Order: sequence, then structure tokens, then C-alpha cells
Amino acid sequence: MSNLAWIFVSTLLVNNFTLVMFLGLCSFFGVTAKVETAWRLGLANTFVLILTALSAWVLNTFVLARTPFLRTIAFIVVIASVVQILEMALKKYLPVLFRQLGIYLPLITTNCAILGLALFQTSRSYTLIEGLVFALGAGFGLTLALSLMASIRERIELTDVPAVARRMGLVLVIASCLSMAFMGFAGMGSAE
Amino acid sequence: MAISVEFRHGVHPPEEKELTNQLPIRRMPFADELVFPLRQHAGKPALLCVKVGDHVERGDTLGEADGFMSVPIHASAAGTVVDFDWWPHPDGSMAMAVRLKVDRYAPQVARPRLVPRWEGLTPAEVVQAVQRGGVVGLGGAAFPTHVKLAPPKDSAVHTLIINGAECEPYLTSDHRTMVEYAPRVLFGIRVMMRSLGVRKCVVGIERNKPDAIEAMRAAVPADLAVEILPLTVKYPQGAEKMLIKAVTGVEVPSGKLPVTVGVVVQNVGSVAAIAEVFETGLPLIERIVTVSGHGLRRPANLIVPVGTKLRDLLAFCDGVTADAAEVIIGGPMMGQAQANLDAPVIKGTTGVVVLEKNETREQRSWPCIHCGRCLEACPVFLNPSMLGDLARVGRYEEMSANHLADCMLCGSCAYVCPSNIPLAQLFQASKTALRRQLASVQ
Amino acid sequence: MNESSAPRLVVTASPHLKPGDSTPRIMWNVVGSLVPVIAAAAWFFGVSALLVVAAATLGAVLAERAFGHGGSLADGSAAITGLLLGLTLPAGMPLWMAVLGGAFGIGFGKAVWGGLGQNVFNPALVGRAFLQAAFPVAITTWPTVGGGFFTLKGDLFALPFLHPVTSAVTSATPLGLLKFEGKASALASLVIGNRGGSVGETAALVILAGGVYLALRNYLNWRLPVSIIATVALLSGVLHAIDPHKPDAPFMLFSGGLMLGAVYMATDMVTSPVTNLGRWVFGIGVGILVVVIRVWGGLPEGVMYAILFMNALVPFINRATQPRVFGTSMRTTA
Amino acid sequence: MTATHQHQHGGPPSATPQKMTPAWKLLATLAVAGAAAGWLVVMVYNVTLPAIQKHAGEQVDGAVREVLKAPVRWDTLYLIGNAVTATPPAGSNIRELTKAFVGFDAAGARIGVAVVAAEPGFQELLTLMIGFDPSTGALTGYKVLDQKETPGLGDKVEVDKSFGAQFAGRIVPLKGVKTLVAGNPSQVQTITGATISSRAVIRIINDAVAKWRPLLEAHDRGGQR
Amino acid sequence: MTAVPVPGLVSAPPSSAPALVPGAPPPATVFADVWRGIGRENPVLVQFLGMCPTMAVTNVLANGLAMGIATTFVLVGSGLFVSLFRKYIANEVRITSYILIIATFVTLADMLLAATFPDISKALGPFIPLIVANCLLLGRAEAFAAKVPVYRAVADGFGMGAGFTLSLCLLSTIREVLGKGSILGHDLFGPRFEPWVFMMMPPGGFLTLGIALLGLAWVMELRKRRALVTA
Repeated sequence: MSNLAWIFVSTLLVNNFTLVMFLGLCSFFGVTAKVETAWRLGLANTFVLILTALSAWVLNTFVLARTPFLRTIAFIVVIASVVQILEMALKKYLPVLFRQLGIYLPLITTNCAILGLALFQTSRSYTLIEGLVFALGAGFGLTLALSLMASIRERIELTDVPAVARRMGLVLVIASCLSMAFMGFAGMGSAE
Repeated sequence: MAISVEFRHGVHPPEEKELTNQLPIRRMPFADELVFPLRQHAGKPALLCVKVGDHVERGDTLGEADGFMSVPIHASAAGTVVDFDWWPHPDGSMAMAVRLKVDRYAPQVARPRLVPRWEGLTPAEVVQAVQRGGVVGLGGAAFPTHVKLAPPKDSAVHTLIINGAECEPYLTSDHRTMVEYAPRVLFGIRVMMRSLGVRKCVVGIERNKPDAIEAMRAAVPADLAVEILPLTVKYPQGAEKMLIKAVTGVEVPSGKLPVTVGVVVQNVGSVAAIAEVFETGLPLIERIVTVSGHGLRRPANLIVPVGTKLRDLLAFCDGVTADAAEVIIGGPMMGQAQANLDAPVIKGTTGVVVLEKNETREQRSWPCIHCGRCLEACPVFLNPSMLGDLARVGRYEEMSANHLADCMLCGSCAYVCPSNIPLAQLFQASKTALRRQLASVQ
Repeated sequence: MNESSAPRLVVTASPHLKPGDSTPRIMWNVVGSLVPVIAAAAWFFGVSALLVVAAATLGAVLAERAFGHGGSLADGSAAITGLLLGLTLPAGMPLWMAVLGGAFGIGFGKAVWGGLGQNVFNPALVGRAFLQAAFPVAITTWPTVGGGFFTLKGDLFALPFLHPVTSAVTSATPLGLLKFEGKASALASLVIGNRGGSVGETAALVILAGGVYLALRNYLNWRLPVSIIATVALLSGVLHAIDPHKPDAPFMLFSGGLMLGAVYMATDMVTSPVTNLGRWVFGIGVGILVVVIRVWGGLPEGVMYAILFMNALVPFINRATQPRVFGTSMRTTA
Repeated sequence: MTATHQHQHGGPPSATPQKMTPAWKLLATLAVAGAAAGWLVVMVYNVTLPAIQKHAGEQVDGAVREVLKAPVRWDTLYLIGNAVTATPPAGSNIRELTKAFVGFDAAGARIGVAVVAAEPGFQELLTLMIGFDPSTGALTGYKVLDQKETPGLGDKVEVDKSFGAQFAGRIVPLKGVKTLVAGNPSQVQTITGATISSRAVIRIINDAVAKWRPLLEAHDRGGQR
Repeated sequence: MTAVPVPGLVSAPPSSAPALVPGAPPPATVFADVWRGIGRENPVLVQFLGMCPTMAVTNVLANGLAMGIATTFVLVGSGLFVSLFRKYIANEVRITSYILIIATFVTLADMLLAATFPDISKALGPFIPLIVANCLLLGRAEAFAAKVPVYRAVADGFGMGAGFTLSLCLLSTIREVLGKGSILGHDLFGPRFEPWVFMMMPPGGFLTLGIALLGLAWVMELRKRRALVTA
């Protein structure tokens, strides 16, 4: 499998950001009551992930090479700014999209998936193209996990969940089952 | 025409018609007391026009029609009005009803009335006469017949379909009507076709009634374009939209009436009742009722005066057996189980079925296992499994968005449900709840 | 309200006729159709197979008794879960693991969701996925077929929490042989079932017969197994034609747990789509995933994960394949 | 940022309208905070840097020592473009170059070369340091630098010493088998239940040796010339 | 962040006594500030905050403990600074300032850990820098530290950190004991123990927390029932 394809498949399925790497769990548990919201949030995240991959590459290449200790601070500030600028840009130029995604944008700043992407991209020293593919895979993986969780939670709304499992217990069991289902993809691309 | 003679989906409950389908129609004598609820039809209830103590003759009006979407109620025997109070209604509720003590010694001959010469009447006058006769759909829904005879001005009705499917198990009243009163039915068809101005009429009859098909075919006059169409035997073949689909191949749009596709559907019994109005001048005061079931000693097809209490009707059929468990007004698929045998036979009562213990449904149900059988049974292609889930948690608006309104409560889903979930009942309750919600919003 | 004049009368909601089937009846029929499969397992793997299946069933039934609603054992669904789980385990599996798997499947695959009909994932597969993740060595140690009926196929009676001391002769599954050593297996042994594998997955013809019986009685929907088998056959046939090193269709169909999965796991009514169109989508999805995991994945077998993954998609599939309501021209999804 | 966050976080907006803070003051706050943060970070960085670099160096040194069986000293070669050289061009960042370590024993004879290679394992990239003799293709050993294989199973490629030990002396290209055939110098026994991770290690070694051998041979020839 | 509609997010108790700062939490003892984070407002088990590190690093106790201590360090440090400068940070730039303060302490924690425990630092990988994105930190800074005196902010940070650490230790102990048969690397059951590899893998992480929550809910349910019986 070519490198780019492997990065994509690995990030989307084998090492799904949410279900295997445990990134972005706050929104995975917090914003998955409705499918509509879940996949919109996922797409908004994908968008920000791609911008982050771009800015992280720029930072790594031109700014942070000599000052690696500022990485965390620089990334989080840049992510916050990217989200802020994106929010303003959407509001001004794409008001329809803003109405759909706008309310999720502030949530994205503290989504660890975004910062995680930047950090992983750095520690694996991805090139720009690799970084973008990585971001795309991560974003789609996030959207997939969020939507699956939301569709299952919508369904269990209609069932007699036992009292002890009603708050978060069952949601974690669902996450565990989803994570198990994704285990089938392990080793994909490693066996010839 | 007749592209397909069936609709998709539906179920095949055991027919059980052989108990009564060869028994000639007999007349039931008057009971001591008759009860006439003022609400016997779809639309507005009739308005009371007698007082306690009044003496009425057979065929006299007890309640006047309240507007166009209503019909009058007539006394089916001569007697004295003894009470006007709440009384058990066959639909399970209580309703205001006139109680009539039947005059034992009256000749029970209807007062001579003017028989309208129908050939001279304009369509509007025919409609008026039919309304005055108190005729409603005798297939069970009791929709005022004259309303169907007066379609909206902008609609182009081209076909009259007569419903002789009688798909409910046990029931044979329409079957016997067609066998024994075929000429009267065809006279009714003639009146309706002329009044509606249509040239084409199809009588749909399920294939399990060969003698009815034969009798009707033999009775068709040369000058009438009436086709007798045998239909596949399955439930709910007699539902209006299913019948139209089977006969014309056209689906009535969701939420619309049959007239939108140029069709008027009328039940066999109602057509015969129209004929009676113009033949004898008598209003609808008696109807043919199948009294049947394995829990009944002597099943029969009877002409029963409207207002006869179930208790008297069952007694006339020698009572129920020791194993009888459930008395149902209507057929076993859509009928209403009776808690009180004082409820009377009304205009919409097609039959009374007494089931034995081992035939009735169990009380216990299991959780829905999403087997999907209800989807394959539902004649209007709903997803009863999902609607049932929604109903249980009271999400009525979502049910409405998923076409709850199209559900006609035929019960096919509940019949096939292996988990024995009372889906039809859930949907009926949801419809009521939804109506209440809407009303409270307005 | 109404004074009841005849106390013997019952009043039920319409329709009043008793339907021919009941949920427990369906479940117990499935159990019955599994008897030949279990018999075949005993034929190939001896008493060990029976012990493993019994242990998994015991675990499932105990968990249902502990966590289920009152009397929920009688509907037979817990027994099915246990039996199916047992049939997917190797004959040498320590019994304590099988019991644990059965209990896990019912506990976290069903009871915590609210019991029968409420779960999204197939409980037997949840139990098996847990065992696969927890004890990967024990669950991939496949004893060879044959030997005396009463020869134990492994350290079945290892004490709880201890790992088995394997002494029995083991063999690889045909899929493992192909993936890791590039060796093909004879088709005849695949079809008959005298090959390495889980106790209940080898006798493909017996499983198929059980499926036909259930389909004829309308206790399973034929679209699911047919679409899965057809997809796998078609896809692997095409891949084999392009690259002859890839396994061919008959091998893919009769190796591993495909038959057991297609006939008994994917057809679980609770965890498969409710619409017929959805069933085709589900089956085709399972088929594609099976081929993808087997051919390109790291694991030799992927039926379990394919079905679990598609289980997760069922709420989506159901939403997307709502039937067209009578008298409406477009598909309406609310 | 502030506007939305106020909306999102502020709860009920306070009844009294807040007076606007002048922009210079905001900037000053941020500048002071940033300067303070930067100062703190740089200070701690300077304090911890030696220790961190020591750890990192120890890791590489330890790995080279382990895979080359305790060399007395080693030289570092750098991969520049498609050739190996002992002297990187001036101005290049040495830390980011791909390296090979050539180890020598006490007598000054070359023991072998250690290189780092990474490829997909069962879950994630599996990073190894591989020691081999470029002239014979014989392995001296390998060490796992980074792995995310299944704990208790795939991670045996790192933890299970008996698996790692069998590589020494084997001739590349290797082949993984369930049961060894005696006398075959290229066979390696895979770990039960972790066939995929075992085979990933074998594949990484094969690929790395195949990539480095011609490069090193070319360098040797160039060195002799 | 606090805006995430996390189910069960415990809102601050309604203030009955007149507070000095608008919106400030009611006065309480230092002990109460510490105890709240461990018990009633436990960040993991009650508020479901900081889920990512909770799952990702709790496969062995050493990692869970290290993550807990690192987070506590950042909580206390950022609480201290946020509270110290609360009068000087303008409202418009407060979030940015908080993030800056938190990120600084995270960087410090990262470097200190790498210098002292390189193995644990390697095992935790990017999850130490990811503390920045832990909703718990910004939440506490915004909702508590910015409104109270320094000693209370520190006490609260310490309490929340302790609650976080204890939860992580609970989960990682379960996972390490079952998944490896050891605790802090010390073998517990001898060589014949069959480890439940499942517990070390991602689904095991989700499930362990799920079991913890189910158990907690069960205890609550029992208590509620007992209260009903005695009442």
C-alpha cells in the first residue's frame, strides 16, 4: 500500500482518532445525542483539522525548528486563532454554512483531536501532503465515529435502558463495542 | 382495466367463513327493549327530536341530522321512549342513547310513506333522499352515504367501485346479501351511477365467494356497464384504498380521498340500503348481521333491527358455549371487543363474533425484536416497528412525520407480530393523543 | 365504568385473532435448528466441542438469570446467544473463558441495553470479540479434527484466571494457512468440515441446511445470507480473476466462519435492518468487509468484525431505507 | 474570540454593561503574559535540556550498543540524497538526517552497521534499530525503538527475549514460519498469536537491509578508492 | 470547555450569601474546596471531563498516576496564576490569557517529566501536551479560579487534581491488574496467570470506565432505595 493510502486508511479505520486513539472524546460523549448535530460537528472538525495540519506544517518548518519547547503553546494559540478567523470568515462570506457549523466552532478549540493532530504530525515528521492526508483521514474518522455513536444513541432513546446505565454507563459500553468493531481493521496494510 | 387484482403486502388470517356462508338470511324478532345511540355514523351525531314518554311508530325519526355531515336516526320498531341517557356504545365508550320500550302488540308495520320515484329526481334530490333515509356505509365505518354521492364540483368521478370483498374473517353478511339480493344491489348501483353520472362500475368480490360472483354476474342488466371482478383473497382487501389499488392499479395519494383519482367506493350493503330507500321508502332501520364464531351455539346471518342489544341477539342464537371468551362487534381483525352485552347493534355493525378461549390473543407481549414482519404486512407500507417504538415513548410528532395519518388501523401488523405487541391499539391511542395535542395548540 | 355483565368476557385490543408465531417460538426453533450443527461439531471435535458449547451457554444463561427481566430466560434468546458463541470457539478453549465470554455477551451485549430486542450489537459476537481481544492466543489455538470422542482437545479444565497448558495437537485454520504460510486447502475438506477451526463453523453443509429450514419457516430472512454469500462469491471471484494468488470464491465461502456468520449471526433479527432493502445493504456491506479484511487486513478472518461493524450501521440503514408510504411518490425519510 | 466565548461561557450576561477596555491595554496584558510565559518556559527548558538530551542520547547509544553486540566505538554515516557520507554538508541540521552507525570491535574490525527503520505494524508504525553486516547480510540483532502493538501479544517482539535472540546470525532475507526447519539460516519462528507483528518485524528488517546494503557497499567502494 | 453540554455537568451551587465578586462561588472552607473535587464534583466520574487522557493513559497504574500528577501540577499552577492576576486580566482577553497560562504549565510539566522519568514520558507521548485541551483546566480557570482568592483557587486545583488522579488510579489499577496481572509493574499472580489483553486495548479502556460508572450508579440507586425505605 502506498504511504499516503496507508496514512489515510490507518487514521480513518485502524487507528481511528476517537475509537482507538481516544482523541476528541469530549465531543464524542457530549455532542452525540442527535445524528444531525454529530455529523455537522464532524465536518466542522474536519475543516479545522485540515487548516491545522497546514498551519502546523508552516510553524514546524519556519518557526519552531529552533524552538521546539514552544510547540504546545504555539499550536494552541494558532489553533484558537484559526478557529476564530474561520468563524469570522464564515460569518461574513458563507452565512449559510456559518449557521450550520458556527455554533460548534468554539467547541473545537479545546477538542484534543485538533491539538493531537498537530502533535502527532510533528512527532512523525509528516510532509505537507502527508499531513493533509492525515488530517483528512482523522476528520473523516472523527465524523464516522460521531455519527455512529449518535445514530445508536438515537435508537436507544426508544428502548428500556436499565436505570443504572441510563446516564453514561451504556454510552461507554457502546463506545467499547464500537471500538471492538474497529479492531477488525487492525493490521490493514501491514500484511502482504 | 383491472391491471392487477391485488395490492401489495397484507395478511392471510384463517377465513372461518364456512360457519355461516351457506346459511340463508333470517329475520330476528323484535326484542323487548331497543337502544338507539345518537352517534352511529362518522360525522356529527344526530339531534334528539323525541321526548321521554313519546310513542313512535316503526320508521319514525328519533334524531334529526345535524347538518350535511350527519344523518338522522330512526326507530326500528313501534314503542315508547322510556329514557334518554348514557348507555354503553359498541365502540367501548358511553354515548347518549334513546331507550325504546317496544310495543308488544303493535303490528310493526311502517307508516305508509311516499316512495320517491327516483327516475324523476335530480342528483341533488337523490342525495337528499338518501340522507333522509339515514343511509350510512354498512361496511363498518358508517360514513354517511349521501356525502359520497355528492362529490366536490371540481372532481371528475369516472368509476364507481362496489366493495364486495368482505375480507374480515367470519363475516358473511355482504356475501349473503349478494347471493340473495343481487337484483336489489344492482338497482342500488343503477341509482348511484346515474346520480354520480358515471358510466363504469366494478364490483370487487374476493374469490372465496364463487356463488356471490355467480349470482351477481347473472343479475347484471344488459343496459348497465357493470363488471364483476374476482379478487385475491387477502386482508385488508376491503379497505378502500387497497380495493382501488387492486381494481384500477392506482394509488390514492397519501392524505387524499378516492375522488382525487376519480373513484367512489361503496359497500354492497349500503348500495342495497339505497335501493331499499327508493323501493320501499323505508329508512335504514335494520341491517344484515353475521352472528358467528366457535363460541356461539348457533351461528346465523340475521336481519336485525338496529338497536337490538347484544344480549338479546346472542340469546336468539341459543347463547354462547362454555368456552366462549370474547364477544366482538365487527370482524375479529378490526372489531371491538365488548365488555358489556347491553351495547346495541348499530348501523355500522357488520357482525358479532364470539371467540373461544384458545382463539383469542394472549395478554402477554414480548419486546419488539425488529423481525420486520409488520413491514411486510402493512398494506400502506408504513414501518410499524418504528412507529411502535416511538409510540411507547410518546414521540407522537415524529410518528406523524412518519405518516401515522396513513395508518388505517387494519391491524395487519399486530396480527403478524410474533411479540404480540398491540400495535393497532398503540397507533389508535397515538392518533388520539396527537389530535389532543393539536387541539390544545389551537 | 362499565359494569361487567358477563365476568368471563375478556376485552383485548384488535386484532383479536391469535397469530401463528410467537417470539419464544421463533427463538426455540433457532435453537432446534442448531442441534444438527452441534452434533456435527461433536462428530468432528468429540466431547470437547460439547463441553465448550455448554460452558458458553451456561455463562449466557447465568448472566440472563442475573441481569435479565423476570422470566426472560423462557424466551430462549439467551440460550441462542450462548450456543452461537460456543460454536465460534475452538474446541480446546478453557471452559472458564467460554463461561466468561457467554456472560460478557449477555451482560454487555444485551442486559445493559435493556434486554431482548434493545441491543444494537449481536450479543454472541460481542462475547466473542471480547474473548478474541482478551485471550488472543487461546482463541486461535485450533485443535486438529479427529481422535477419540472422549479425548479432550486441550486444557479445557484450566482453573479460572490461569492460562491453559496446551498439550493437544493443533493445526492452523485454512484461512490462517493461506494468509501466513501461503498454503491452500482442499475444497472437499472445507465443504465437509474436517478441518481446523471453531467447533461449529466447519460443517458448512449442516449450517446451510439449518438456514434453509429457518428460511422456509420464515424464522430468518433469506435476503441476509443470500446477499452476504453472493457478495463474497462475486467479489472474491473478481479478485481471483485479476490476481490468481488471491483466494478463489469457493475457498472464501467454505473457509472460516462465513457460513455460520451469514446464516446465524447476521440474521439476528434484533441487530439487522428491519427493511428488506436495508437487509440487502447490510448483507452486501458484510460481504465486502469480509473480503476486505481477509484479503487486505492483518487478521486471517473477518466475519465477526464485519458483522459487528455493520451492526453499528443498522440504525443508519434503517433510517435511510424507510419504505415508500402508500400513496406517496417519493421515498420519505423523516 | 471573546464575543463568542462570552456568549458561550458567560452564563447570564451581567446586567451592568461592561466598559470596554482600551486595545493597548489588552495588548499589553497579553504581551506581559506572553513574556512571562516565555521566560518561564525558556528557563525550565534550559534547566531540563541536558537531562532530556542525555536520555535521548542514551536511548540511541544503548540501542546501537545492543544491536551491534557492544562495539568499542562507532562512526556515524549520513544519508544525503542517494548516497552515504561521513561528512554532512555544512549547515544541514544533523539531528534530522538519516543516519547509519558503523561499529568496530577492539581490534578495529567492523562488526556491522546499525540503522533505524519504521513500517506499519499491527496497529501503528513499528520503529526498529537493526544491526547487520553489509558484506554478508547476516544480522547482529535488532531493538524496538517505538511500537504500539497489542500489549501482551504483539509487544512480544519487544519484550520476548527468546524471539529477539533468534535473529542474531540469521541471513537476510528472512522468512517467518510456525515451526523451524533445522539448518535453514534464513528462518525465524513467529510468535504464537502474534504472527502479524512477528512478520512485520521480519518485513521491516528485510526492507531495511535491502535498502541499505547497496548504499553501504557503494560507500565502501568509494572509501577504498 | 464548559459550553460542551456534557450530561450531568454539575452547575455551581446557587449562592445564597451575598458574594463579594459577582458570580463567585459561595464561601467555603479550604477543606470543602479540596473535598469537592474528589467527591461530589469528581471530574471524571461525575463531570465526565478530561475523558481523552482518562482513557488513553490508564492502561498501567504508573502512567495513570503520572498523568494525574502532571494534571494536578497544571491545575494548581494555572489556578494560582489565574487567581493571582484575576484583577489585571481584561475580560476580552481572559480566555486567551488562561490558555496561555495553562499551556505554559503544560510545557513545564512536559519538560520536567521528560527530564525525570523518560520512560513514562515516552509512554504518555503527546498526551502530556494534550492536557492543554483538557476541558477541566479551562473550566476550572474560568468558573472558579478567576473568581476567588488565591488560596481557594489552589485548594480547588489541588482537589480537582486529586479527584482526577484518584479516578485515573482506580481505572488504571483495574486495567493493569486484569490486563497484565501486575501492579506498578510488580507481578501479582505468578506465571500461570492468563492476562486479559482486552483490558489493555482501547475497548477495555471504554469498558472499564463504563463498569466504574455502572457500579457507581448502582450504589447510588441502592442508596436512594434505602433512603426511600427508611423515610
